[in-house]
Amino acid sequence: MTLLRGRTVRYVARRLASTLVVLLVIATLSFVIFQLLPSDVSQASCGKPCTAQRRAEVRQFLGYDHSVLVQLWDFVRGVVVGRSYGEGGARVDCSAPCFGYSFRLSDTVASLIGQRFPITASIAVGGALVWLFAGVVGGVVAALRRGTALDRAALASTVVGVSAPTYLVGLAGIYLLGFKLDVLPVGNYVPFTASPGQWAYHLVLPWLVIAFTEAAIYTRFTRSQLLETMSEDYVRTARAKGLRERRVVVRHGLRNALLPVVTLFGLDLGVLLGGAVITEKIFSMQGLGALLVDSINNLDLPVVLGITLFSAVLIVLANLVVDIAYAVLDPRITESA
Amino acid sequence: MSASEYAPPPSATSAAVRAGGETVVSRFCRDRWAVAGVVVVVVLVVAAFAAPLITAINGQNPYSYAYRGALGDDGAPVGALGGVGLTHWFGVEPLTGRDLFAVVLYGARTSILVGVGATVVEVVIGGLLGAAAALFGGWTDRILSRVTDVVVGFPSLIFMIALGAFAPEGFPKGLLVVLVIGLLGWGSTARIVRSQCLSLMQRNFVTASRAMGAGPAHLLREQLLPNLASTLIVITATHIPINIGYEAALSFLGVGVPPPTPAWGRTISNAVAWIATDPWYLLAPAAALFLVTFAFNLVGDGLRDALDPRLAGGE
Amino acid sequence: ACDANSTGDEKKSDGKIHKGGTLTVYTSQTEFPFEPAISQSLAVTSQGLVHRRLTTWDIRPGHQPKVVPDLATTTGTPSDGGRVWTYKLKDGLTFSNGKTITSQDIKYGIERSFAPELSGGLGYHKALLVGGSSYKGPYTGKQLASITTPDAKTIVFRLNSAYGDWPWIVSMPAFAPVPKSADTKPSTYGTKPVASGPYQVQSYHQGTSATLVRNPDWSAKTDSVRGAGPDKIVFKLGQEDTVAAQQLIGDSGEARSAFGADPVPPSQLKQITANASAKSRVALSDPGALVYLAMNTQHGILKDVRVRQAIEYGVDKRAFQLNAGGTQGGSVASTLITPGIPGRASYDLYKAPAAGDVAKAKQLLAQAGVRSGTLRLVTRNENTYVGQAEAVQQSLKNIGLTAKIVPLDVNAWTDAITNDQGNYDLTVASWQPDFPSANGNIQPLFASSQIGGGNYNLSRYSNATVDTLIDKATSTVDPTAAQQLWAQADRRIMQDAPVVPLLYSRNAFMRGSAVSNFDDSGFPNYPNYLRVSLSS
Amino acid sequence: MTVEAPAGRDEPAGTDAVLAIRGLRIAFPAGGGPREVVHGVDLDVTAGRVTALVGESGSGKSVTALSVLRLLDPAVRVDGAVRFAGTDLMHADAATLRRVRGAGVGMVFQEPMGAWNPVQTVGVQLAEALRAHESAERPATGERVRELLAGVGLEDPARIAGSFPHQLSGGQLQRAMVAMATSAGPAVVIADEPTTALDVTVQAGVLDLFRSLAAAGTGILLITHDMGVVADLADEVVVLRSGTVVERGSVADVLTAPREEYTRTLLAAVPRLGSIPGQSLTKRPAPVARLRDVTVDYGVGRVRLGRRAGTPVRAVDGVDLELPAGRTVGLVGESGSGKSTLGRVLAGLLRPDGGQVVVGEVDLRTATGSRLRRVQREIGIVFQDPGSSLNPKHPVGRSIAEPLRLASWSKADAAARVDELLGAVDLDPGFAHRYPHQLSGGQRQRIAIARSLALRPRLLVADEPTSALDVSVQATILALLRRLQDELGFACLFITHDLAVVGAVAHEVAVMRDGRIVEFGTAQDVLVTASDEYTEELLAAAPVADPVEQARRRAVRLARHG
Ligand SMILES: Nc1ncnc2c1ncn2[C@@H]1O[C@H](COP(=O)(O)OP(=O)(O)OP(=O)(O)O)[C@@H](O)[C@H]1O
Ligand SMILES: Nc1ncnc2c1ncn2[C@@H]1O[C@H](COP(=O)(O)OP(=O)(O)OP(=O)(O)O)[C@@H](O)[C@H]1O
Ligand SMILES: [Mg+2]
Ligand SMILES: [Mg+2]
Ligand code: NI
Repeated sequence: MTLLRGRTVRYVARRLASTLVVLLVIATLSFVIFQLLPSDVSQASCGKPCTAQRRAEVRQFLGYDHSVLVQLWDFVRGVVVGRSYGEGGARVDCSAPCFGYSFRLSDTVASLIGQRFPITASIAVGGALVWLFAGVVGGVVAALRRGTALDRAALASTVVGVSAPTYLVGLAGIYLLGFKLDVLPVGNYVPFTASPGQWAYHLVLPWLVIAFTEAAIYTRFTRSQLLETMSEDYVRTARAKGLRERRVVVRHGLRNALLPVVTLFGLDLGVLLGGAVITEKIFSMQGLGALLVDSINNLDLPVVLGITLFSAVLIVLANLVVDIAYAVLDPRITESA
Repeated sequence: MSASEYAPPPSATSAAVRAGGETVVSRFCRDRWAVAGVVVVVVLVVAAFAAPLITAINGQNPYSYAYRGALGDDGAPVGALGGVGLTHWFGVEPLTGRDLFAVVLYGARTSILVGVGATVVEVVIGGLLGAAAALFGGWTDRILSRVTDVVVGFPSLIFMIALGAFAPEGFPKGLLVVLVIGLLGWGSTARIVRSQCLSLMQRNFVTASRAMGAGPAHLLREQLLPNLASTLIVITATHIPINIGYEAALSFLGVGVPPPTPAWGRTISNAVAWIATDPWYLLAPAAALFLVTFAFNLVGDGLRDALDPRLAGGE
Repeated sequence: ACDANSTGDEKKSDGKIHKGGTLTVYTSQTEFPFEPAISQSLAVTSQGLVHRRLTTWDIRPGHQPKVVPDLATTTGTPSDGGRVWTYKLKDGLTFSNGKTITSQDIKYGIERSFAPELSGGLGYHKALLVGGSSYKGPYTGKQLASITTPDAKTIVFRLNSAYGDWPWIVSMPAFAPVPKSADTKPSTYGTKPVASGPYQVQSYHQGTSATLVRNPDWSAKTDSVRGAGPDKIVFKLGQEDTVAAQQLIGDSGEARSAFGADPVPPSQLKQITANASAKSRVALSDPGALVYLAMNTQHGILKDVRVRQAIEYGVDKRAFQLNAGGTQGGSVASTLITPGIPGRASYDLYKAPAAGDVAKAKQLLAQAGVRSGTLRLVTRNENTYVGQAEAVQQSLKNIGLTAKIVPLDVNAWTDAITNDQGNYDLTVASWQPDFPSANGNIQPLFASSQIGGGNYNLSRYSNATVDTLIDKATSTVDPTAAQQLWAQADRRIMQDAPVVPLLYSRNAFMRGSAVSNFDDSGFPNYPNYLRVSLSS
Repeated sequence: MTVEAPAGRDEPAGTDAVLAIRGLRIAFPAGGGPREVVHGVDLDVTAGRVTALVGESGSGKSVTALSVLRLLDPAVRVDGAVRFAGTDLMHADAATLRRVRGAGVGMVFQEPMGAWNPVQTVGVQLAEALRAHESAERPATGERVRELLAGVGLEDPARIAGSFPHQLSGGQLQRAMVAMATSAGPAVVIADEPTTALDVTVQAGVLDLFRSLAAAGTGILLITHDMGVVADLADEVVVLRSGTVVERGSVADVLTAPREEYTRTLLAAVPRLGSIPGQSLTKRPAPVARLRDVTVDYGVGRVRLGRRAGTPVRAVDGVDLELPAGRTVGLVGESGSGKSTLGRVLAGLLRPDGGQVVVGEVDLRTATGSRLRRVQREIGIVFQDPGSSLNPKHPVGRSIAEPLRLASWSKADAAARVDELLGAVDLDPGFAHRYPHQLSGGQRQRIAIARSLALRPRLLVADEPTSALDVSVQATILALLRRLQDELGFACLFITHDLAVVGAVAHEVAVMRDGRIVEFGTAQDVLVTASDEYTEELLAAAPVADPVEQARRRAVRLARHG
């Protein structure tokens, strides 16, 4: 038994190690792409009017005059031993692990992510719970009432969900609930530590907006998977035991239908934790997504790279959790170690 | 003792044959909603194809500015319902005065092509790689899974900006969009397919097939695919509208189908800003997108149900 | 220069400044450091509340913009034919830390702006000051010799060549004083700077908010420009513009004493005009910044002046105007110097109906031997810009030319139009001068020194006569004489038709009902933050 | 054939029945209108008595049972009356139905493997059944579960309770199913082939359990194909054929003096122990497959994430076995002794942890990829659980043709071969178009057999291939196997619990217990002159189809055990 637990630990360790490779690949690709980007990185911080010479100075100062490999090496070394930028009186130190420094925002990337992540996480996790619940419940109802008007209504509403752009849903939500009915506040993030009540109150609208589209997809998934499992023999057994229909559906039908839903959920949550761009923008909540877009627009490579790697870590971790969840959800699955 | 000696009554025998003989097609055709979905899709595709002929009726095209008489000084359409009338069946576009009916009809060409094309690329790549990871396991699985991680974790936004500038200008934009969306979007499909395949591989009928010496290709085609169908159908049906919207996002990054070629996604995203002042602008393209999505989902549901023999005769 | 009077009653509010209250400003910007070296902002907006400079702008509705002394006693004393400029500081100037403001502090502030660590601001002075192009800032221990401070109250600038608009240059953010002793960590100085203006930074939350409170050491006696009305000013950052507009239209709670720093988008203007209360709270600027179609004079068929002139005639400016939201979006343009700039002369070399003169255009094309042609029209990829590009595309189609729209993201677009290659035919751009002098309209866009290399001569227009005219006007110290030269240059350039002036754009800004003195003049078609106050 | 309610002599007594079925008709939806498979069946289950429902495979036994608790799909048309203790179940509302299910009527399903939820442990599912009908005093569920499992003769109830269905043998699942069906103390137990996967000793134990339940007043409806079991347990017998009751009466009457021709044929087909085929066992041909010191341990080797690792089980322990060409080796033994595991090893589906498996010239332990696949194409296998071994999304014809397609047969050839095979296993060719769920247990099993024989294998591994077949069809299949073996000369490992069947087909017999082969010899040697104590016990426990003789044998067996 300890032997087996040892195996699980080794498996997880190996997955985490391979994560490093994934991150290195992503970092390299990011550097290469930034190199390929049509716009000059120094453009954004050159000032106005700009001269070729100033641009060259800025490039040199930011280190973009080096080759991709050198930049990558500098980055990796920064992570391991820290690095410093600039010289003389303006020198900025970034101690290990240094994931870069943004001159645009005058802060280390790690600290920026640290400030922004709670906002994104609040939006993502809450929204995810809402859509998971709504989607699964909707899917169950649609599946159990297959072919009825209720099923078609669920279909229609999910179609609205998947075909409506988040931007539209967000603005509609703001107009309707925020301004017209004036029941929910629009935007303005309140930290959880400041007031849990206010925190949730201000997040309700973003949660609903995020959940709107996603719930639709989950509804469809749940419906189709549940239709598959509900005709299995063990569901008949469960009925024969005299279980309540709800328990039959949830414990036997749904439980077996969840595998793809869980996969999708892990993935979506992982991606969302890396930044809910549109939602953050609409609700003026400065999470990682808003920061990422700003940084891309300003070609702030260190921040872009930092957020990218951070969200890659989240995605990889989410996948690991999902893979572990498979084994719990379907005990027949074993992972090749 | 022979089979005929204790055969069931003759009537039952012939019925048995027919019961089994029911095909997927006939089951599908029994679902009126699904058939309606097919009809809608076909009608729309034909209409999109014949757009020049149809818009010839009211003498409109989706390109010409026609602000004289159609737009007020503030750039908004004059007249009720966003300028709906005999010449402009769906009204006109604010700020330009273009005929919305023509815009929506021509837009169907781009949007359906991109929506369906990109989704097919996504589902085929994701499906194959996900299934391969599960089927081969071991190193194959490990490498494919990490590649998937990279694809999902990769900052696609920057990539698209770079691509927008680097794709040769002569490269067909529609194809480019299909490839960009497809090649960057297969990650989630791969993960889902992998997880389902892992589960299916433990089922006895797959074991039975392996026991007969079936290779991976055969397993995938014969055993896994029929049981993945419902998952793939859902992915396809939900991704089509998402990708149509995605096309709009891409056109803003310069990778999309460039204006003035109409596309629903772009029209919708333009119209969103007008929701308070000229809601009719949004209505036509949004309704069209809804209709297509709904139709594809109806077809998907119908197909799913038809492919599931255990639901046969359920209605 | 007030030719539009839709918000006439608002113009009269210029006057009493009520003290007290908390003013909120909604802005879509996410970074908001009060760092003078990297700032590109106008003298009359946020930076001006915290940092004073040698000179500043006097912007009032109904008056032409004027440069006025701020920390200095005059707008500058030229010598050596405009190559040397001398300033004396006023008495009784103190920083928010209680220290006296000296000329060394100003010199240090300017020197900082040369450091690569603090690049990104308005840097007109960098090329003008002797030795500026090779100077790398004070952090390596070097000083810039062309700025001298004979005593604590005097500062002297030595320029590479005569420059008549130098008084405007010293109104820019980099000319704000920075005490060297407080600049221990340059990269974060902007989050808690030492203030010289009526407000100091109380808190700055990157991406979320910046709060200003009164600077007790500021004295109204030395400052005739700043009203310093509200007790506290809160900038709410990263606000989505449509949502902010909606909030202001609603006019309840905090929004009552707030205004939006971003113009109301055209799609929402109609909603505002339909709502009497909202309509009364819109400040619609006079026509200002020039929106123009740049034609690459060094590329393809556009090298031929007749083709360019054909386009001048052929463009449907009315369609373009409607695309910008009609008359509320701007008025049709015909000159390069924009309304509101002193010395502007109004004329139209290519008279045509607002919808264009297709016949004349075709005739010119025929003369040039051009029957058809495909032009590469690069544009920013946001909705508005693509819409504008499409409007141009349609006009060109009318006269038989095909425009191929190439949407690019903002950085790629900037690079495409300002790089040395110049691989495009057309682009639609908008130009707001950084200071209200015709110089700011003409020189950056049409001097041949401004082609490529990150500069904005987007037509890649090069004409020796014009260059001489520009040089002459630049070095002319007498404003009236200079203005005449600029007007002359304007006309001369238009004869070569390197750009099609399309619109003088107008901006509409929304305020809450408790906000007063919120108005918008011709230049810089942007509200003057310095005088905004709250009604009691 | 009349489908009206049978009158006169066939009319059941009825008044004191707990469960009374009247005029039951069941019709499945089909392309050309509903297809009726049960044509007006009357059936009574009386408290304290055992009613046996016997009949041909596909005659409607299981669907009749399912219709009682309304467990058929709503799309299936069910007419007639079902009354349980005065309640009309046909029209009962959901709450009433739920109360009756499990607590009033317990149900043992025919195919135990598919009937368990694969993602929950057996213990959890049992506990769930207990909790669904919890009475006022809360029993300690965990303990109750283990008690129940022990009650059906499972030796390690704690491990069984903690195992997932796929970790248990067919017989273990079947017994757990019996435990679950009886857990809530139902007034009626419907047991659909409850002993098909059980060796005779264990089967005897389960039958004893039923007997004691009956003695305590439970009414039992026993569906079985095994006349020995009928003789052992039943009071009444009802014979069903093609959805119609053809004969009913007391067990003594029906088994010893059947009135109907059909019943007589049925009884005549019952194989009897000792009817060893007269095959000359001269020289042993060369072995097709060889097992050397094969060991299989479950529960070690792969990563099972996030789960409490189950107790490792040594399922096969140092087995040596040779399968000569043209010969059938019968493998019998206790439920859970490792028979199926051995079969999987032989088919190359499970890599043993130790030892050597050679089929043809290929060592299955080391072979991989196409090399392994080539060997596997020469091996036919019938899984113990035929239902789950058929792809639910394919018509069974397609499943039968799968090996043919793997061998690149043409479409037409394959179709013809499928028809031929269906005929050989006594099924109408029309069945090719049906889906697995539309078949009866026995029909599915025959499909699996047909598939295994499709390619003329060199080695056939048949795991309980006739467990769901009535004796007449079973006889057909056994004859088919013998004939094909003579023709093709394949080696066969025939796993079964039925000693009479072993006698009928096997040349040699291996007896397995706790993963080891405890006895091996010619069928004659093992079955007639058993030397091993366990084998002796097996022989003694095998029921015979004569109620009087069977009662005697039972008495003897009980006496031996004290
Ligand atoms: N995947 C597994 N993990 C753990 N234990 C298992 C697994 N599969 C089978 N076992 C155990 O191995 C033993 C042998 O199982 P096997 O299926 O071979 O028995 P069997 O002889 O076929 O029994 P039956 O006659 O009941 O079918 C049983 O005790 C069973 O519980
Ligand atoms: N879902 C279904 N759809 C169509 N036909 C079905 C379905 N289920 C069962 N049948 C048919 O109904 C008949 C009776 O089936 P049932 O399962 O009751 O047989 P059975 O008597 O239990 O046979 P066995 O002994 O083989 O288990 C069979 O001919 C079978 O093919
Ligand atoms: Mg049956
Ligand atoms: Mg077994
Ligand atoms: Ni049997």
